Amino acid sequence: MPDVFAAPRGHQLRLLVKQHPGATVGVAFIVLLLLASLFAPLPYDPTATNGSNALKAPGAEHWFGTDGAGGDVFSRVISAARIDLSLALAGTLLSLVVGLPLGLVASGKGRASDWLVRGLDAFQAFPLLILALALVSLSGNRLYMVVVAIALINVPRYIRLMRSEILSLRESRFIEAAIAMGATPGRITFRHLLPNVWGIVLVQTSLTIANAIVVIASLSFLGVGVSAPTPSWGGMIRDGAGNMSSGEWWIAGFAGIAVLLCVLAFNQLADAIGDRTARTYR
Amino acid sequence: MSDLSVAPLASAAEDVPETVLDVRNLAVSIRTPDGVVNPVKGVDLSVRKGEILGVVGESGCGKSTTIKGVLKLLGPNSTVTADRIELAGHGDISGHSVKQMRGVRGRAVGFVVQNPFGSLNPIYTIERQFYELQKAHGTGVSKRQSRDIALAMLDGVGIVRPERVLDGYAHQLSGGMAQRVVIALATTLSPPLLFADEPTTGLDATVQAQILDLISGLVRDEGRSMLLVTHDLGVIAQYCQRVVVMYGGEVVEEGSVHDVMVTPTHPYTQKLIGSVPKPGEKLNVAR
Amino acid sequence: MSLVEISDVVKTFAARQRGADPVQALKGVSLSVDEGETVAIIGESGSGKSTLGKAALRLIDVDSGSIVVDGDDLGSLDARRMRAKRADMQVVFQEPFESLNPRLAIGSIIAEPLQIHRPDLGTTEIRRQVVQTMERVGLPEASANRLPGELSGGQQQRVGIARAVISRPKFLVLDEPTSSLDLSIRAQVLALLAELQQESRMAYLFVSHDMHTVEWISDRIAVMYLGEVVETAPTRQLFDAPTHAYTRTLLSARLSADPRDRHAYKAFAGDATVRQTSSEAST
Amino acid sequence: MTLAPVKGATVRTPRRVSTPWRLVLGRLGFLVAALFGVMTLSFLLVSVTPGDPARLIAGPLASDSQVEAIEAELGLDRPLGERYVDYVAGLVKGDLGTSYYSKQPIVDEIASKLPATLSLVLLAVLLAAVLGVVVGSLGAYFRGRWPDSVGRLFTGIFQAVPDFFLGLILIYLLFFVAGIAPAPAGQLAFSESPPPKVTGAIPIDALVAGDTALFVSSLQHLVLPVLTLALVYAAYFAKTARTTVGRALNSQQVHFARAMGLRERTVLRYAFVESRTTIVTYAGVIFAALLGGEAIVEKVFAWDGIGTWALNGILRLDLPVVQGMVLVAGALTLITYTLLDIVVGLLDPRIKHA
Amino acid sequence: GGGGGSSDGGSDGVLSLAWSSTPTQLDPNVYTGLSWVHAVDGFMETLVEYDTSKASDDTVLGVDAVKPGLAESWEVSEDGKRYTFALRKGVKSEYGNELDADDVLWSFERMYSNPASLQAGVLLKSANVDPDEPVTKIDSHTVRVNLTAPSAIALSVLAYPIDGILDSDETKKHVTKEDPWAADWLAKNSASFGAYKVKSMDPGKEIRLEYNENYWGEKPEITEVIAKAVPDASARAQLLMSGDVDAIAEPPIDQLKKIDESANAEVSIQPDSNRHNLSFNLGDKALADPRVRKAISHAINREAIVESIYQGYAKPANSPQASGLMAGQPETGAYDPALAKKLLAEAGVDNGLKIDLSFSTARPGPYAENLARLVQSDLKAVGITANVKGVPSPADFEAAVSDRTMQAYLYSERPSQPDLGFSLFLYLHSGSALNKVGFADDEFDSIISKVLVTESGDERDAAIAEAMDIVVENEPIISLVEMPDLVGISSDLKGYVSLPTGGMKYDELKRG
Ligand SMILES: Nc1ncnc2c1ncn2[C@@H]1O[C@H](COP(=O)(O)OP(=O)(O)OP(=O)(O)O)[C@@H](O)[C@H]1O
Ligand SMILES: Nc1ncnc2c1ncn2[C@@H]1O[C@H](COP(=O)(O)OP(=O)(O)OP(=O)(O)O)[C@@H](O)[C@H]1O
Ligand SMILES: [Mg+2]
Ligand SMILES: [Mg+2]
Repeated sequence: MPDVFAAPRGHQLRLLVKQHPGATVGVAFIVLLLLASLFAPLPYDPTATNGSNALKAPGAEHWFGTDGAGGDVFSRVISAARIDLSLALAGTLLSLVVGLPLGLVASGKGRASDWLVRGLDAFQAFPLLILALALVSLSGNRLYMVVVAIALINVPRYIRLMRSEILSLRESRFIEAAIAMGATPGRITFRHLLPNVWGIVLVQTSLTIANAIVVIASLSFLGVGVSAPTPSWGGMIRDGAGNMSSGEWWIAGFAGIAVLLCVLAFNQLADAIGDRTARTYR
Repeated sequence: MSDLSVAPLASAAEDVPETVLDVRNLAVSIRTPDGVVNPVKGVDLSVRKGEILGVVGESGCGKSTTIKGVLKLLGPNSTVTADRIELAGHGDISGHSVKQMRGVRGRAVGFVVQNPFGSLNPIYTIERQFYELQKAHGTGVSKRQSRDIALAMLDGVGIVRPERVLDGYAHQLSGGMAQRVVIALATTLSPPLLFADEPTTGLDATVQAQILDLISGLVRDEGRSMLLVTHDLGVIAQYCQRVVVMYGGEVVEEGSVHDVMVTPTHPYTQKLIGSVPKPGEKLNVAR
Repeated sequence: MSLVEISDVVKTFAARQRGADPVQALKGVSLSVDEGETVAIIGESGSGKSTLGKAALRLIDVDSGSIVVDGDDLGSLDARRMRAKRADMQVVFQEPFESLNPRLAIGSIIAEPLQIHRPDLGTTEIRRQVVQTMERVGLPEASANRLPGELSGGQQQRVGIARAVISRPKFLVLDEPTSSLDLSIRAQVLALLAELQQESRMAYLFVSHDMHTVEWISDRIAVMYLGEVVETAPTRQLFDAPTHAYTRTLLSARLSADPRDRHAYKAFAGDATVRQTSSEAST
Repeated sequence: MTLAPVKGATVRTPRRVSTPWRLVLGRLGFLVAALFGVMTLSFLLVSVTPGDPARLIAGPLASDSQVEAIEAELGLDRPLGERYVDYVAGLVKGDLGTSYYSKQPIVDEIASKLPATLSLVLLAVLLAAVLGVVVGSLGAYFRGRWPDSVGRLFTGIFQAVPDFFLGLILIYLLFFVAGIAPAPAGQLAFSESPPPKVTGAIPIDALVAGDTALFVSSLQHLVLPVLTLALVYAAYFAKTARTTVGRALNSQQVHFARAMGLRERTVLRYAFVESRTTIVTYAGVIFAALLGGEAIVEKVFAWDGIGTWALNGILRLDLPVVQGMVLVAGALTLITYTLLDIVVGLLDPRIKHA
Repeated sequence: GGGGGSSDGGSDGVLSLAWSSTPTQLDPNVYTGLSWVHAVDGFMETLVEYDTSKASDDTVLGVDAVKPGLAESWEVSEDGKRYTFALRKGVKSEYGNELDADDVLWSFERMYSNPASLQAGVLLKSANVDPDEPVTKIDSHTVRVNLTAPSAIALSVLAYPIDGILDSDETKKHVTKEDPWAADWLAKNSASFGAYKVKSMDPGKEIRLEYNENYWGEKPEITEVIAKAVPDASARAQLLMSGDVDAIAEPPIDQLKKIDESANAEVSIQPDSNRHNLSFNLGDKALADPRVRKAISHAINREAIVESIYQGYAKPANSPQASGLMAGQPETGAYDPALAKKLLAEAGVDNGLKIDLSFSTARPGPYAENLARLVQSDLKAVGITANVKGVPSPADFEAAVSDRTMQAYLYSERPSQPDLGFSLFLYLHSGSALNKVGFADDEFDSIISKVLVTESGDERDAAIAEAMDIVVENEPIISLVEMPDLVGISSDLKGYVSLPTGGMKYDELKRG
């Protein structure tokens, strides 16, 4: 239903930028990285190799040095963003698409939702990384399974989050007021409950992306999921892990820093959104 | 009050000046993420010996901040300035360090706030909280003695079976009892001055009256003074001798309760007093 | 027959804590409210005042007893008819901010009852009525596009009232609508409620702690004690000649805001764990 | 013990109230049900995954009939339901099957690998909790000032760094560059042999055997992996501690304690005891998450625990190992949660003295 | 205690080794990977053994480089089908039981008890040993091994550790009804007549050998061997360089220089038959045409690969078979992108051939990923798009190799017998279980079948040359790199010679 009156929104974004410079820088970094990985002309072909130019230290010619096959680490780190970030985003999207409706169901009253949550408790007792690894590797290392694995890890989190949030919202006065007005359950859900969980869902989504980046890196570190020659940060860390011992730190180093920065950016964003949500609406 | 309680200021009792607390030009500024706020802008007030000074004003006008400012209880993101804060027996405490303030708090000034449950540590027994207080002020009182003192204090605030309260925890108390425990704690070291920040808000009317009777008794019977923050004009009218009216971080009117409430001079005070509903009268509603 | 007839209502809550006894919040309460009448409910905390208010609106289901509003027994209505019926009965809560959806603009909040019950009205008409109601309760039109968090407590409570009255209900439950407001604002809101009632002859069930307020606004007062109505009387009569002991205690605990009539406090021997601090105790 | 009905105050007591025994029994009941769920899921995980374990066991030179024979031996040719019943029956007898790869009983393998993981995880959580709580509490205490800013900077970074990457960096810095840490190759130096097995945890067994040199060496080998995990998870603790201790420091009881002239030390302690249940809960949750969650770190340090074991199991398609791991981690997690509920209940008088 | 300079726990008689893995069991009948062969090699005594004194710098020890082991001497019949061995007298096992013909008989019987065992299925089979009566007892100390046809590799097969002789008297004590061949006991215990016996073993973690006091030969300097599993290659290198271990297997290729430069250790480089290949599923249409394969072969710059990934420690593979097996083979796969393009054009796939190229870091090794990337780049230059895929699970990878589900993949192969005929048979004969590429050429098959039943000599060499021509024409497997036997070894350890078995003669090592 269209709102008869609506509050202006642009203001919120401006405050976010102003009061959370960390998050702003983080988002700018992610956007730049994504754009660069998709469109920017990289100094070298990220999949190219050059046998006679292996393991060169960072310098003017190769800003981040070269790896064991003579590939340009800078180009590879940048271009790895493409697959790593898009998998993370796809996994997060799938988690949302599955998790939100289930979360809504789980926050209903009654036994069914109770049991769903109990089942989740048991499920969350599983070693999730091991499960994701088993899922991807036993299914023949398909990339879409990485997305599924991320969803598998995160859907329960969304469900629990939605449930706890909605259950406490249901106790709140304005829901009671809506019932007293004669609002239908559908109206209560979509007009009163859901809009009030978006903030926290957004926070969780940012955290989920951060977590997904780490999960993807962990999987590729173990050689599962994204595989060479497609550059991926986890794969580069694995590739460079051995070289670290002989002093060639830059292969794993820069890839690891890329992961760190992305995760940091999304964590910051989550903090900022959480802070704004709390300040505006609570 | 019990004889067991420690009265460290007894020797100074003879030359207690007429004014127990004298605050001049107190101002507080607080840095927040949204900018600096100045909830208190130059407040003057004084509490005389043996009186209850009421402080009224609408929500957010700086009542709590004023008394926290006097005791330097505001967080590190705040700045408190004052020309002078004279506390009887301690001189000007406006320049006191946190460490010096520790000696003042609890010993020279007792403090009671609105939410008694929130004021008590939920994890420790009540007895332990009495003992921690003794320890903090280095009174050299043993655990046993502390318990005896606490028993006497609880008895003094009208608690029937104080042993059971002492061995229990805060959540096992009713609101009225919890507030009594807090008052007992606040007066254990016999501070000559009590700050009470809305000590009865949220309590039932009957309980509220009991608590007010209790604290006014503590002032009357033991020669204490009290600064009582409230937004209930009934409380002011019934229990206070003098009243300070605050508005927007400033004192707008001060005087005896009778003067201020019967013949208010400041427009805000007039509006405040006019807004108490009186049956049969049309409400004095200023939009 | 009064507009609202509450008879023999019993409500027991399962204990909130495992192992504790269930709470009998209402032990057979009967009460009626007439058109244009304000009936106040007073009593100490936990005596069941709010529960009664909610039961009267069927916001909670009762164990037994009946609630008849304008000829309809609420207990016999199915969910759909109950929702339709809610156009006639509304509520204003104590906590103004918590009663408003923090994500909706003030205008939308106020428009909601109309959107629910009068979908036939077009957006323009709804908008017109919202603006009109806002003006009536003293809210600037410009605040229609603002969020609840941007208003003061008094304004928030006006929003709550505007929302409650826009669908022109016949019966309004006011659960301590002013106790979280500052004194001066409280007076304004009370005056507003009185005016609105005069205009549309609504029936008010007014839950309150505050004797001054009750004394001023209500026609009749019901005193609740431990889930029961122990005394019901017209306001003046109750204040002048309380019959029940608990009522007397309540009255004696009332503090006059006039320093000229200071009087001694009379304790009520209800709280056995606390020794009486004042001489005179009555039962 | 009831002193008075909770009445006469708008401030109500906290909601979570229950007697300890009720709590314990309730949680144990749930534990049993959840364990059953974990068991079933782990069975399904292995039973429905594609792949031909019999061929894997038989080896590359085996004929089809030999593969079939092995299939029959494993009972893989029988219906799912029957196999499930067998599986559960086996579990009840403590039989989790046999590894395809090592041919060892899964129970034995777990028994030999679990102590290594447990000692690693326990120490890491302990260190993380201490570090994190100190940093977080300082941050909360000095909110907005430099200790807070510095703390938050490190918290942010360590929370964002993948643990295995941190492990590599620490190896690079502390082992290869500085040379102060021992080689990241297991729990003891190459030339050392584990002490006679008592608990299975090498440091403890070394102490039991009275071999101090071995004890010291085992501790030295624990340093890097423990530090890796501890730094990362200390960040989580710090964040939680900053919030909860911060909230406690802002609570009225702390203001009151200050107003009563209590020492800052005491005031901090008051704030801390109020937040300790949250922190203990958090420690339990992290401990549970690390069982299996630290597999990659184990791999980085060639730590012979259940994490590495499970990783290798997966890559070798050694399904009984995967199953065993899931079961053990699941069970341990559930047990941890149960213990946690009980401990928290006992730590908090609001729950204990209902 | 290690060698080197660092803290030395035990005496110098202790040899410490870091392997990438250690066996999970020791029964010679149960194939469990290479570390198992190496471990068994440590304690199992064979009838004949390789003679390290015949080692050379460029070729591996050949099939004829054998010397007496448990057999003091042997005779070969005229028709080359009967090998009569005179067993050494007074040889005692670690349990004190004396070696006799019954031990030999029982050992062989045991090998054939499992027709899928490596011995029965591959080794003895390719040496034409008669499965119906492999060994005949002549007297208590004389046995005859029966062949169905002459074989050039009969002796080298008998020198292979898992074909060694068990102490049947002791082993039989551990036989049970369910376990008629004492497999359970042999999984953790040794029962042979070698210089060492198993002291202890922790499956997958470590194995310890110690000197067998009853050993018939000279007492070796090394009296105890400890091999532990250190899966991480750089960790192994680190242990070696710090002097904690005496030798490491599979040293990390990118750290070989470092090892050589270190004070304590060096890299031993000796000839070997190990090759890193680009293998195909020849059943695949696109790759069925030999011209395409040749084109691929010419497209790859092996020199660059060797220089970058292998840091010059390996050699480009420019011959159809391992050069260590035979010198002077025809040259193949010279780097010539132009020729490659031409060949592709001839084959009609000049506009865009796409192949899937899989790899596993378990085989050939961690550098497989970079190897795949280099190959991909090279192929791209001639217009072939290689879609590189990593297979994380080694088990999955091996299964895919066996099932021929991968179009092209990187692989490594090392024949267990140092013989060209054997190698050709093993990897390319359509009847061989290890012909994983699926090469099937009738002419080749018939030549190799003949080679297998021909004794060493000119006739055999001529047949092999003929077969090699077919291989050159077809290039069924594209070899990229010839790996020497690389072992990181403590500088003070002398006497290491690479064996065709892949193992090490600990009893010949000396410190100094
Ligand atoms: N720590 C703080 N940070 C930001 N603003 C603060 C802080 N403490 C107080 N304020 C602001 O200072 C003003 C005065 O607050 P204070 O609590 O003293 O009011 P009060 O008169 O006690 O009100 P009430 O009757 O509601 O208790 C308010 O506007 C409040 O928002
Ligand atoms: N949902 C519920 N579940 C369990 N018990 C409840 C519930 N709601 C109310 N109660 C109990 O019912 C009793 C009456 O509560 P009610 O809220 O009606 O009191 P009240 O008179 O409105 O008190 P107050 O003045 O504090 O608002 C109390 O003991 C309360 O604890
Ligand atoms: Mg205040
Ligand atoms: Mg109520």
